[in-house]
Amino acid sequence: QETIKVGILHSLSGTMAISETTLKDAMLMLIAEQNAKGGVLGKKLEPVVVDPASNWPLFAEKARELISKDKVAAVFGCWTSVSRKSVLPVFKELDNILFYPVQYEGEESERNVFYTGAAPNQQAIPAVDYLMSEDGGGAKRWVLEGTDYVYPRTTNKILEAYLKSKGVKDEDILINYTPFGFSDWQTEVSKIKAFGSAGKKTAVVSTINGDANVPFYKELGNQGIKATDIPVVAFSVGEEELAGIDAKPLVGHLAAWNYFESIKTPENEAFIKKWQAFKKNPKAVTNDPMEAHYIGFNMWVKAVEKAGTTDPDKVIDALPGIEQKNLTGGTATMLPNHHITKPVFIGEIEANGQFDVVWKTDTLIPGEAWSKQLEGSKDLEADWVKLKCGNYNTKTKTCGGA
Amino acid sequence: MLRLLTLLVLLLAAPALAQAPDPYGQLAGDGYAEIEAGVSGLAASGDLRADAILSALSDGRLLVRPADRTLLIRQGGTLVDARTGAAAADSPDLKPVRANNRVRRAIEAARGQLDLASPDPGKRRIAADAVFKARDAAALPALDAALARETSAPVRQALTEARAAVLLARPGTAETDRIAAIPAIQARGDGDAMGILRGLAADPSEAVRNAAARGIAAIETRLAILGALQNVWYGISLGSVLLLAAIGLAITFGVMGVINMAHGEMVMLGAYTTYGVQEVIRTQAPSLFGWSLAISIPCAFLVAGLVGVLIERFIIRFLYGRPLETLLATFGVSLALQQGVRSIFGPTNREVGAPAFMSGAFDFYGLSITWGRMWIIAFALAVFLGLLFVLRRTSFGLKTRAVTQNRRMAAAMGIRTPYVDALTFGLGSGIAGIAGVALSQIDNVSPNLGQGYIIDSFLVVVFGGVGNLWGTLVAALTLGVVNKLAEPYVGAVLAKIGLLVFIILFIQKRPRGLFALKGRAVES
Amino acid sequence: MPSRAPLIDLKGWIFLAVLAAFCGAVPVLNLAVPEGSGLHLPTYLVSLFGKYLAYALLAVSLDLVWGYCGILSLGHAAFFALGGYAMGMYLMRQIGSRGVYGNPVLPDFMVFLNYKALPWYWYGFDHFAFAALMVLLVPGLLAFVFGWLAFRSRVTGVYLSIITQALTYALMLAFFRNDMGLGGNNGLTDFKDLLGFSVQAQGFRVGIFVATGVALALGYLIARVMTVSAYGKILIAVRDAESRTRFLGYRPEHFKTLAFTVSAMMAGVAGALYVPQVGIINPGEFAPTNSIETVIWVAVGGRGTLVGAALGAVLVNYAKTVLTGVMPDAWLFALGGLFVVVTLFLPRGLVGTAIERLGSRRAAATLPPEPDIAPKLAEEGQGS
Amino acid sequence: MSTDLVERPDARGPANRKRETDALLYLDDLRVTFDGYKALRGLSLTLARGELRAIIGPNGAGKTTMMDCITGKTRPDSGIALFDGTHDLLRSDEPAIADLGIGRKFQKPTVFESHTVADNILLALKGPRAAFASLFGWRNRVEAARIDALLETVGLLAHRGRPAADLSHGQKQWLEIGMLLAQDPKLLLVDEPVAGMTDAETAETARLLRRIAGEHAVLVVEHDMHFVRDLGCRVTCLHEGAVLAEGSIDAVSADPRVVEVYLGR
Amino acid sequence: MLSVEGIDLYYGAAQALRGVSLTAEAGQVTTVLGRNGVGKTSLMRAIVGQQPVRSGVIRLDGRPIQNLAPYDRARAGIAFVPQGREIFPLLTVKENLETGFAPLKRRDRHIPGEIYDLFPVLKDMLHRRGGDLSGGQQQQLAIARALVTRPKLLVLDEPTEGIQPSIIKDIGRAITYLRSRGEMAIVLVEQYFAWARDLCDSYAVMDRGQVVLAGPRAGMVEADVLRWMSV
Ligand SMILES: Nc1ncnc2c1ncn2[C@@H]1O[C@H](COP(=O)(O)OP(=O)(O)OP(=O)(O)O)[C@@H](O)[C@H]1O
Ligand SMILES: Nc1ncnc2c1ncn2[C@@H]1O[C@H](COP(=O)(O)OP(=O)(O)OP(=O)(O)O)[C@@H](O)[C@H]1O
Ligand SMILES: [Mg+2]
Ligand SMILES: [Mg+2]
Repeated sequence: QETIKVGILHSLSGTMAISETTLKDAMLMLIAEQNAKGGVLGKKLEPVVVDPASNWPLFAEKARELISKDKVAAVFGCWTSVSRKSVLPVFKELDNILFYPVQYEGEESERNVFYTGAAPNQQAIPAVDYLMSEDGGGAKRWVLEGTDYVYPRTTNKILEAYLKSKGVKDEDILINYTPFGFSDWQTEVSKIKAFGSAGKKTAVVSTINGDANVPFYKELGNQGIKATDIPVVAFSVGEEELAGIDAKPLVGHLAAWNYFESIKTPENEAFIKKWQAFKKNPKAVTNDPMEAHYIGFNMWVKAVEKAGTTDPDKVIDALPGIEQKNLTGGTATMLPNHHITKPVFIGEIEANGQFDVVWKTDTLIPGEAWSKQLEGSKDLEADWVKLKCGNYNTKTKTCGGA
Repeated sequence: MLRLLTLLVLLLAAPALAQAPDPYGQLAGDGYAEIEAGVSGLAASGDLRADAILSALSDGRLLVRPADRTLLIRQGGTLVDARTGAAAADSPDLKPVRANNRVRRAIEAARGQLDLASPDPGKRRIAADAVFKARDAAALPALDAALARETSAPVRQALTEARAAVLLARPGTAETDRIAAIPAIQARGDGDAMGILRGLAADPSEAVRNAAARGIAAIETRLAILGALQNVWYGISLGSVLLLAAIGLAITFGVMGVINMAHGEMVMLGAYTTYGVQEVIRTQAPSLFGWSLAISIPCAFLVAGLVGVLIERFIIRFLYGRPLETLLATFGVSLALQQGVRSIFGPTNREVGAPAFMSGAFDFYGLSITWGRMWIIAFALAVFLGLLFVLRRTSFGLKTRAVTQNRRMAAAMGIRTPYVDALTFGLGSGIAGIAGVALSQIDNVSPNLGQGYIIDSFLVVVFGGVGNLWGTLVAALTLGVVNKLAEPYVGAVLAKIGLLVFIILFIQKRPRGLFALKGRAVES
Repeated sequence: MPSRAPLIDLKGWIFLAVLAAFCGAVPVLNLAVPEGSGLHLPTYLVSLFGKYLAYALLAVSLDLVWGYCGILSLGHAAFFALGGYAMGMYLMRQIGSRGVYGNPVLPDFMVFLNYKALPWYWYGFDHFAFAALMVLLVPGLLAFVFGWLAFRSRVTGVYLSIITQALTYALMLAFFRNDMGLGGNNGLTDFKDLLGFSVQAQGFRVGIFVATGVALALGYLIARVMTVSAYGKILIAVRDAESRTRFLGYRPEHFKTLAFTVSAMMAGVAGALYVPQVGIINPGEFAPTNSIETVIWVAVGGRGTLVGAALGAVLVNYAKTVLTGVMPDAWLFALGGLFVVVTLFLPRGLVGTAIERLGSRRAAATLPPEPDIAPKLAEEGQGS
Repeated sequence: MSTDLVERPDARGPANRKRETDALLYLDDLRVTFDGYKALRGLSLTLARGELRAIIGPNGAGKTTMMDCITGKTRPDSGIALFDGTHDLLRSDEPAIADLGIGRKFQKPTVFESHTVADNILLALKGPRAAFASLFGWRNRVEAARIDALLETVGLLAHRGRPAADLSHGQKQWLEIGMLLAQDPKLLLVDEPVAGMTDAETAETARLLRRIAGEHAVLVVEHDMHFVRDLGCRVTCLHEGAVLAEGSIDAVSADPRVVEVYLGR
Repeated sequence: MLSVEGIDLYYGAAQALRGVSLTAEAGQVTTVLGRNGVGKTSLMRAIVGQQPVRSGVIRLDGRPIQNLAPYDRARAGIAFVPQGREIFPLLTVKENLETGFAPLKRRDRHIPGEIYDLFPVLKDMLHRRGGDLSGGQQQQLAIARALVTRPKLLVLDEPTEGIQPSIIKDIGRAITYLRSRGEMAIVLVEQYFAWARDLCDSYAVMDRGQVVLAGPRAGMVEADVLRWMSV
């Protein structure tokens, strides 16, 4: 019997395997589940897994292979921005679909890509709002600590502009970047400590990536920076990352996500149960990018059914407007700019490695492809339904690029 | 007796707050603001149960019955009514009273006030610090009372500082009092003190402003000196990590000449062994957790050493005399080991806990020294000296050196070369494994752990001069200190780049490393 | 008579013939054979093969210095990446106002990081000729300066290897910095066209594939010229007993620097051809492991044979392509195992061992008995 | 021989006095210390053009160290070493010294192992040494004939195509001598040429060196007293880094101090 | 004590020894003579186990040892002074000597004083690195190192190479002394004909990988031997 092939493009080896392997498994679970429900359009789905090995050119090569050789109907994959950038031309050229499940810096909207992770306005800004509020501790002084790459740079640019618009002075903002995989945080943490002892309430916004987080938090714990003194809010630390750290010294530090495993809804509980059964591990944790894949995959299924075909062109047109219930309540909608609406949660780390949601948005926030805070992009708009353009300049009334 | 005094003090303070709303009701409320108010209210109310309730709250054992908003405390298996202390029945709809940072901060401040009267001087000191941080004017009477009876000098000083801080923060303190408070703050001499004094820049009184400015100047010099010392310390600590990571390589590569790309994986195996040991301890004998690292050290040595011996017996031994090919083969081994660990333990980080003696920090004349780092430094030096002893003073060391310098001749002298080779490689690998135990305390325990150290390890060994253990030691410490001294000025990335360039240039000056052996013996 | 070895020996002829056949067949199978036919070669394979050939050129360049000169460079990825960046900068400039922000001068990443003007080092890269010159010049100059310093100071063996590694590592860290103005971690992507041809077009892909094949053949020939001439003999003498050559009046540093520089330029060209075919250049290309992998290709194919280096590069990468697709969870076992097996059973690599088996002892004897990277502890001090 | 050192004031001032000597090789008061061990303690020696000189002396007397100083391998702490009148050897590096016309055979034979025997000679042949030139130039037939002639002299003609790595110890000694001859230097430094040779070969080597001398200056270090006698030249005996005795072989070997420290009873 | 019976030895495809036989008795010196490249060193390597033989038998006290590893042969009592000295360059002189302890029992692990009597320089240089010594000093160290193991069979490959005349005489006396104790068999490869002749009890002359002349010294005809040794 004929099957519909679905590509899974996540690193299973190399530095990114630590984050991406879970997403591969999540996809396998979702596909198996869909098949149990009878597949799509009466056909079974067949996952095609490849390993781009955390190597960016290899991502492009594997994407090409998935599309050209395996003839997949859509691809779920990538984690880092650079891997997405690397495969972008391939998806454009071969006209296929990529579902990208990770929070990122924004500033992009492509016809062939659907961004199911958070844009900066769905994660960073609400988090800062919270920390400034009375409940969050009324932070007046800010450390923006990040890994030196595009996501933190952009996020911090946006945040810096945002903070200044809220009246925070230059000398109350400290921006610091460290390289990938940085492991000796002594100096940086002591700098934060010194910065935070200037009398005003200080908070740290961390866009530290991947492996560097564990030593960072260990050092925070060792130097005795408690959340009650200087809270740290992170955008890339989820349940999965915490599983590798002794969370006790970190209680009260925060993370902003669109999903937390600890959120109690029937959908979420069912999802967690299925996941733990699938992994055959009662301790397996779920996280935000997994939910993004859950949403993206279900949206894709619905769009295929709506279009009546897996032809990427038709599916791309069918996707905007598709709705899918979030695991945490509310309904995500695919927007014309290929981003989705999301709730934002702020969670505090608990001793058991889970997050206690201390704040959430009242409504779902629509993802913005182009940041309103940045000079170059505030006039841009993405709309693939009416304007058929990812970077329409509202001033010049033209669609940029080729 | 003390308790009674506290009560008295608190009762004296209480009338001012007589009109305050019922803290119990607030604690059972919804918003964090309300809960916070409840905490402060409870502390100020002088309620004898406050301590128990606050600790229940911070441990998540304080529950609320939604029906009548009664607070209950879970104590072991039983429930008691928080207000009355009477036993209460369990019911499924009980919800914990939630705490966030705001509430926790209030709890800390509140307990600070309460603990000022604690019989334990350590607790009193912590309490004084909490008050210092919170600067809550409400604590002033309690502070004064505590000061009046305090006998321990350090606690006294902490109390004085806290009092000064509260006075300076409180609006309406008299100018003379403000000026009098400044020296106490200045004497504290740290960043917090600086922050407080800076806050006085807008003070209406010129005298206060001047006194504060003098205080700031004094603290600044002190902090500058301390900062430099602190950086040196960080450098030594980074150096000790580099040393640990490199020292096994100093044997397999430095002494044996095997370009051991799998060295990092041996470190990783050591870290995973630590994880394994801790898992077993957690499930089988939790009381031994404090010993988990001590137990892990021999285990990691054996595991990594055994793997090393196997690698030597099955691969390396065919490659003596073809050192370059060891690069190829060990690279292959390294890939396979990484994937092996990934397949067995999964790709994600594993949690390795820190026993109590490894966590926290202490203050050493103003330097903040973390226990974990200090033990790692001590450990690195111990490993280094041990290895030095083995290689220089034992007959095994002599045989090792003979075999690696001229395998064929060593055999002709009756030295069992295969045996020595395997043990030497095993020793180097085992030491790498031991390093893994230490590194598990500061870094990710993931399949990629080793990759992060391999380049630095080679750099250290080469910079120090291949085959020279002392060189490895000096190189590791030099690189660590230089790196950490540069980091505050140019940032982590440029510091590292600068260091690499420095090494490249340095090697031009000394083409055989820091401690190059000289003379005919080493020329080729 | 110490006769000069032929410029192209038997294995060279075989190599060139296979390469020519390959470069001839691929375009035909891709362009002329209709898509439905079983013989049709999909375009993605053309680019893939092109990538292998670029790697092969890199491997040949490394073999020139390692196999014939004993310089185990663990930094060749740096030259490769620099060549790639030079090409990438040209490609970025070609995008012009077609970027998402529509800025005619600044590449996208500069726009959204608030660059006001193009940094000076980007000047000139809108001209292909300039960029092509830089592809040769930047790696060449770096290699020249680095080599001159190191070889003159008599840095050898493992010390040299490790500082080349430090070099590429430092460059990697530098290029990862966003402040470098080269795109940071994301590198340079989203290329549109090269010399007016769209980089996505099938014709272009075939064209650049053939160009890479030609470059490989040329690179091979240059390396041959260098190794069969008197220069090559001296190079080998330097490799075997550097200090001895000094007492004969040779200046090893000159010989080594020349080889190192030429090799770096070749690596730069390989990088420049690689970038348009894979569509991205990012600091990850500087990663020390990339250099080590290159060494491994050479070792697998057979060090000191040139042909072997090219073959090793293609084979290992082909294996990687296949294995990452077929056994994504276990391919590292297979690849790691392959490396171990090759070292244990084919000590001179595929080509080296084949030559040995075929009894041509002399050709194989160009390999030194003791490679010179490891610390020479075992050697007797009384020499020289 | 007139070997005195003449010092002429230089235009640049007294500090830069120009030194000149008629001797081909002029060593004065060379001192070398290794980690505190004094290997040379004021060694002085002069060698006239075309002279053949034998150096003897106990093991560790500093004979090899002296050659190291002459060829630029070891930098003495102090002293003077002039070659061919004015060239200051202490300021030149090894290739420059080789270029001046000083060739050397090492005590432990070092040849290019992966080159053939013939190529080893080829690389040693006198000729341009520049890197670029060698890319394009190639040796001609005349040189091929010369290589064969040299191999004939050292008895390795039959082995010409073998890799040098395959030679036995003694054969490598001969190959080194061949390379030294190929260099055609003005001064040959020969460190223990007959170690490991049979008596017949030893005699043959002595003849060879005598033939070469006259046109070239030769400095031979050797412990084989029969060989030294065969050379029939002036003999210098070193001891503890300085000259102990110098003169004819008979005179030197009769010197009681030489007998005491070197020849033994 | 030692008997080598018809061994063949190859380097790759090239044959270096063809059916070589040799015997050595305790208390006697057997000398092996021959021109350069005839296979003397190869024969010694075969005896000590550094190069495998393809066929033939080597016996020590009647026990075949050709399949033993070199270190086991050393433990069985063979000591080797190789051509080219092969000192451990980075070990001090003392440590170089101590490497000879490996085959000894714990109580025997000391350096016999007579070694210093034989080579007084070594005593002065105990803490210098072996590789820093002069060529001749290294040669002395190599002999001393072999004697530390108190061997039954001492194999000397051109031990006088590069050594000053007085010490050659000393070595000659030492060999005579060792022989006179009657416990040790000595195999000596030498080019210095007169010296070897005076020391030996029996001799063998090699040419092109074969033994062409052999016998007790009594039957040695100098002219015959020298003919094989000239070019
Ligand atoms: N790098 C060094 N470090 C320490 N001592 C050294 C070094 N090089 C040489 N020596 C010592 O210097 C002395 C002179 O050595 P040299 O090799 O010149 O002697 P030689 O006269 O050539 O002896 P031989 O006849 O044995 O070759 C020796 O005692 C040797 O041990
Ligand atoms: N490692 C080797 N590989 C190949 N051939 C070798 C090797 N060693 C020696 N030979 C060859 O084997 C033959 C015998 O060499 P061997 O070293 O035994 O000679 P030898 O009698 O000791 O000579 P010498 O007096 O010069 O030391 C020679 O022809 C030599 O070329
Ligand atoms: Mg000497
Ligand atoms: Mg020999």
